[in-house]
Amino acid sequence: MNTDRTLKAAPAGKLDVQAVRAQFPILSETVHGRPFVFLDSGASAQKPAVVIDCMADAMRHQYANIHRGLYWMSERTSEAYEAVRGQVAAFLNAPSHEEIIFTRNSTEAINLVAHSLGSLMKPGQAVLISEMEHHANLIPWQMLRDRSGVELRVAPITDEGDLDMEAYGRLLEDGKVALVAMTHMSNVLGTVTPAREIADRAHEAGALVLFDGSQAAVHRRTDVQALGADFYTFTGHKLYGPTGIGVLWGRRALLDDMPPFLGGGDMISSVTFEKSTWANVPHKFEAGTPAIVETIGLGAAIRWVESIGFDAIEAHEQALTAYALEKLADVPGLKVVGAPKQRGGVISFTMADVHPHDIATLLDRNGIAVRAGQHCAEPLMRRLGLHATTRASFGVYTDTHDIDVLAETLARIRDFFV
Amino acid sequence: MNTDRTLKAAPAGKLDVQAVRAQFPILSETVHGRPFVFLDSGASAQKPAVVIDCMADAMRHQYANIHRGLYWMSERTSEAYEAVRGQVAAFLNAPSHEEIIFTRNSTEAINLVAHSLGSLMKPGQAVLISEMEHHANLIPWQMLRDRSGVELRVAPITDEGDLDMEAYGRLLEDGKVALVAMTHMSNVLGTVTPAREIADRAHEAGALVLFDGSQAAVHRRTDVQALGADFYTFTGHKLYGPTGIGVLWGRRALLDDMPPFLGGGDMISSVTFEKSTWANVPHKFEAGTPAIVETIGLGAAIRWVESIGFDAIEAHEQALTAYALEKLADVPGLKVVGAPKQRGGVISFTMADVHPHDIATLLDRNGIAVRAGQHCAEPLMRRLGLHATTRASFGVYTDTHDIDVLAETLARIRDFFV
Amino acid sequence: MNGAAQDLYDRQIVERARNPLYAGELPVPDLQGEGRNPLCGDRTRLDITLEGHHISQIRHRTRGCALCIAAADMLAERLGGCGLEEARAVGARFSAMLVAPDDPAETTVQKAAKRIENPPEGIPSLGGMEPLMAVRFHKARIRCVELPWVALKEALAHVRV
Amino acid sequence: MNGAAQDLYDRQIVERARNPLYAGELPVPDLQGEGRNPLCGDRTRLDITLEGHHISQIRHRTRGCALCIAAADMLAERLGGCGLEEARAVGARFSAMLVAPDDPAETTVQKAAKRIENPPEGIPSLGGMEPLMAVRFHKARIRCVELPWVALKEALAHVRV
Ligand SMILES: Cc1ncc(COP(=O)(O)O)c(C=O)c1O
Ligand SMILES: Cc1ncc(COP(=O)(O)O)c(C=O)c1O
Repeated sequence: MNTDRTLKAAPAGKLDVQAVRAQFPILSETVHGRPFVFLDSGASAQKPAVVIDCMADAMRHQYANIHRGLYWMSERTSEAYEAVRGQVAAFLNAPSHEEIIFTRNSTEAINLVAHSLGSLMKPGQAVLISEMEHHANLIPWQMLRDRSGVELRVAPITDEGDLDMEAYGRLLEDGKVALVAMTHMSNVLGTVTPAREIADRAHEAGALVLFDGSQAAVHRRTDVQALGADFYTFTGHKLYGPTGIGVLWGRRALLDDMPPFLGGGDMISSVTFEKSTWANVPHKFEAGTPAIVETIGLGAAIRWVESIGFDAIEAHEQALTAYALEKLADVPGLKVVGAPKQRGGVISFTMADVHPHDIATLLDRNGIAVRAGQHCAEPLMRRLGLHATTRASFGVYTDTHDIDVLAETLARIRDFFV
Repeated sequence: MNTDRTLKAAPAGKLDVQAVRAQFPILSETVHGRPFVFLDSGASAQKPAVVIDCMADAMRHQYANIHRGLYWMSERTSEAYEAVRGQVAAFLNAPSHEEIIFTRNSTEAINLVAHSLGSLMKPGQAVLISEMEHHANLIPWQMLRDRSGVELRVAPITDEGDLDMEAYGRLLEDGKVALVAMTHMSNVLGTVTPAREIADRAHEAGALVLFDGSQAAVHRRTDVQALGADFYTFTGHKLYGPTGIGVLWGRRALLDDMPPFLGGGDMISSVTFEKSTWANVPHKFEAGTPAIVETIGLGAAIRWVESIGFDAIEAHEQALTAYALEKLADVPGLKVVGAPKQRGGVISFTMADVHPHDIATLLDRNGIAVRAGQHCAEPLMRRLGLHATTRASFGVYTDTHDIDVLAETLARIRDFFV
Repeated sequence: MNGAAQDLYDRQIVERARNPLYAGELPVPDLQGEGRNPLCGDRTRLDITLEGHHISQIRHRTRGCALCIAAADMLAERLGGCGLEEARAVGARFSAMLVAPDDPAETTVQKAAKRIENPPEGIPSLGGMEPLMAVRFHKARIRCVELPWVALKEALAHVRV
Repeated sequence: MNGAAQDLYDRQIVERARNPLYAGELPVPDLQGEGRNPLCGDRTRLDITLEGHHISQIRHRTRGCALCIAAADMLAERLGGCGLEEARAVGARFSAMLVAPDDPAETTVQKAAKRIENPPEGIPSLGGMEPLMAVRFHKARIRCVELPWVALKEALAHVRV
């Protein structure tokens, strides 16, 4: 290796990558005797010390079950928990903190809508997704279709990996689509979808729109009102936050009309054996003891991300992605999958004659973590005519050194096989 | 206060309460300038340092998304996650680790069964619960009833707070009950239900049986096979573990036959837009990125509980509960609610002329945390002819000093109002 | 009892809860309203008689904690003889005081004291209800003192002023 | 490449994956089987001809990683001419070796080496397949070398021995 992390300047923007990296304890680990090079943030991001410490501090100094508790520890913990709702609302520019529902992850958020809004849909109506959905935004709608007779439509993508807007428009034409559920950023192609246009067309056709923001919310400022969204989901562990916590945002009027999803404590207004009535949103959708400490940790993660700022994050990741595309182009036999109009920090590729599994294992032996396989997007793989790809994905702590090591090691792996 | 914690011996058994207390950082906090006296473990337990450190260490040194990852960090994290399945299976004496499903909490575990097993039930069949259920084991069945036309039956309790076994038998007689869903320990009365007998009678009548072990699993050794259970649930945060993690155990043959609950990544075998097939249990029931760090933290909690041992825990809590019942009997006007045959470490009470809210707030001003209200068991309150109670609940770290302070302060509160 | 509890469980409040002055029903009420807290089973019912656009009498039947009973009784005391418009305004002020946003520059005690003692011009005073404002520092108990005001709102819901 | 990767991507394995000796199909197979890994789309198909209770020939069509191709090719090599019962026994041993529980007293390398080199009496040897055993230390890749054995199991499922 002739690249030296400490001597390199940050690639672009005002973000001081080395200062950022210093806040992630895990990035100083070694793997197989090599410095750990983490290029799988798209699957789950690492956690800065402030998030880890915030969770530990809560459990050390200020913890009790929330709501209902008439004592100091419970009131303080409830306040800390509810304050994160406000933070998330501001993070998404949602009109009200009461529209923020905490779930386990993005998957549960989408399932919640599929069950609750889904129970109001009728045969003859349709849900429209795209060819590039993660299974999390496909299977819940398939299950709804099989449960209730709602039709499931799939909007095609172009060979570049963009949503085919003409075909999308045609699929909306008959006015049967009740909900468009679409990714805001593909976890395989990196495609950032034209959310505003998708939403406008959906609304013109009388459909609601849900964006799966699991990837998008990490890389760019999200403004659910500017996007024209009706529902938006994201997941804490990809946003440098804890596992076990995700978010569903929905417009108040919709959430008010939707029946609850899970039943239990804290989501009721009154209960008899004959009949129960429900609490107001958001509590109607949060049954049982929530992921209290994880929610507080998500608050710390959002505070941390905002302290860096999305201007710097986006500039950094865009520069880095451009750098990576260039570097990878030099690796013999390597082909990047897709060329979307707008790409977040995710690059999938194939390398002639070398299977993604072999690439991933050999990269790992050199300390480099990437993902290989179908990336929970099996139908997209089929659409692309591929069985699997290798994927490198970037976070706020990724630097050009990581990319250099990746490209060099890929070239050596290729030599090893050819 | 003339009681002194450090000079008192442990009340019974081999458990060294002071040594245990030293492992809970939060117990050294002060509240309103008073030492923190925590008597709300039934709502959520505090966390020992080993659990807090285990979670922080995972995030500092060994974290990545699990399954699918072909690199060292992911493989090690997957192993750590899957190892907890084995630990939980041993903890419950379940036949196989593949029967352990991770959920957010007990509430979600019960909802999972209500949705998945519930979708196989038909009008004409019935679910049988008891009068002393927590809302978590009532609302999901009400929602199932309203969704699918299954009948909901309620077995009465005696005035002492035990399940009325004769009435229970009668409710099973017509053979329509498909599932008995019953608490293994009441969070209000402390009643430990005769699970084996409940299960045997259910099975004789052709019904399956689910136990809500949210309270029970904390206080005694649980052996799902000896209990004759078909399903068992518990929740991590009451077992000195993290929030955001719960457990459903179910018999393999039943889980195999049940359709999935949530759809998404990791729960599929193959996916096309037309049709998907499901992974084997337990993965079929775990959609999306799970609460990875919390599951690992639950493993640490179980290890910690087992290092103390349920013999010592049960002896300690039984002695403490007996001591508390005696002490509280001396408080003028105080009436303990219920007198079940077997009681875990939970005591609900009323105090003539003083409302539970006032009691809780005034106890809190003295550093003492108890719960006041309906305890997510509104129909039980109605059955008892009460609007609310005050509840003190004990954990492995509760000592006689806590009880003494509670009893003395209650007496002073009573004086203040009368 | 310890300091801040004393604040909340002020002698006036505890006395009022033990010996409410306006508990009971009215034989022929012009207006009725109920406030319920389903989470704890607490409840206040108000009976109101009118003389023109003025409240002539109020009585309450309250099943609740000391704070709730005292709040109901103090409401009845404060609003007896009040115009309907003023009654609404007092309610609005009472609610606003309870949830007033925090000004980080002041201590919470300073802040509350200031707002309670110096109501902005034209805004009705809370009269004898001021001791109840200590509940601001006990968020979980706010619902208890609000309950009678929920009942009032219901009672006045269909009256045009 | 770095040490332990060398172990897994042994020259023999990489060579075999690049130039498999038993790739292809048989014109009139007596038995066929397929193994699929739906998570990555990998697949092995086996064609088998029999002579009495013996396997005479095996060919495989494999779409997969180097480990999977090498494993399929080595399976075909090892089992050609084998009795059906022995083929099953080799398969059982192969699987058992892959998931052998850890003995904390030994290092994993010592342990695997021992088990591979000294199969207990009466248990068939793995022959040239031993290099594949390095996959034991790469849990996520075990599925890759097992795939051809899943195909074999399917092929033999309906044959009585
Ligand atoms: C686009 C997209 N949607 C949904 C998900 C699911 O997120 P989670 O597993 O946290 O629910 C992911 C992450 O894997 C994703 O990349
Ligand atoms: C008996 C009982 N069942 C179920 C629950 C629900 O547990 P959780 O909120 O963790 O889902 C509780 C805890 O409040 C309980 O005490």
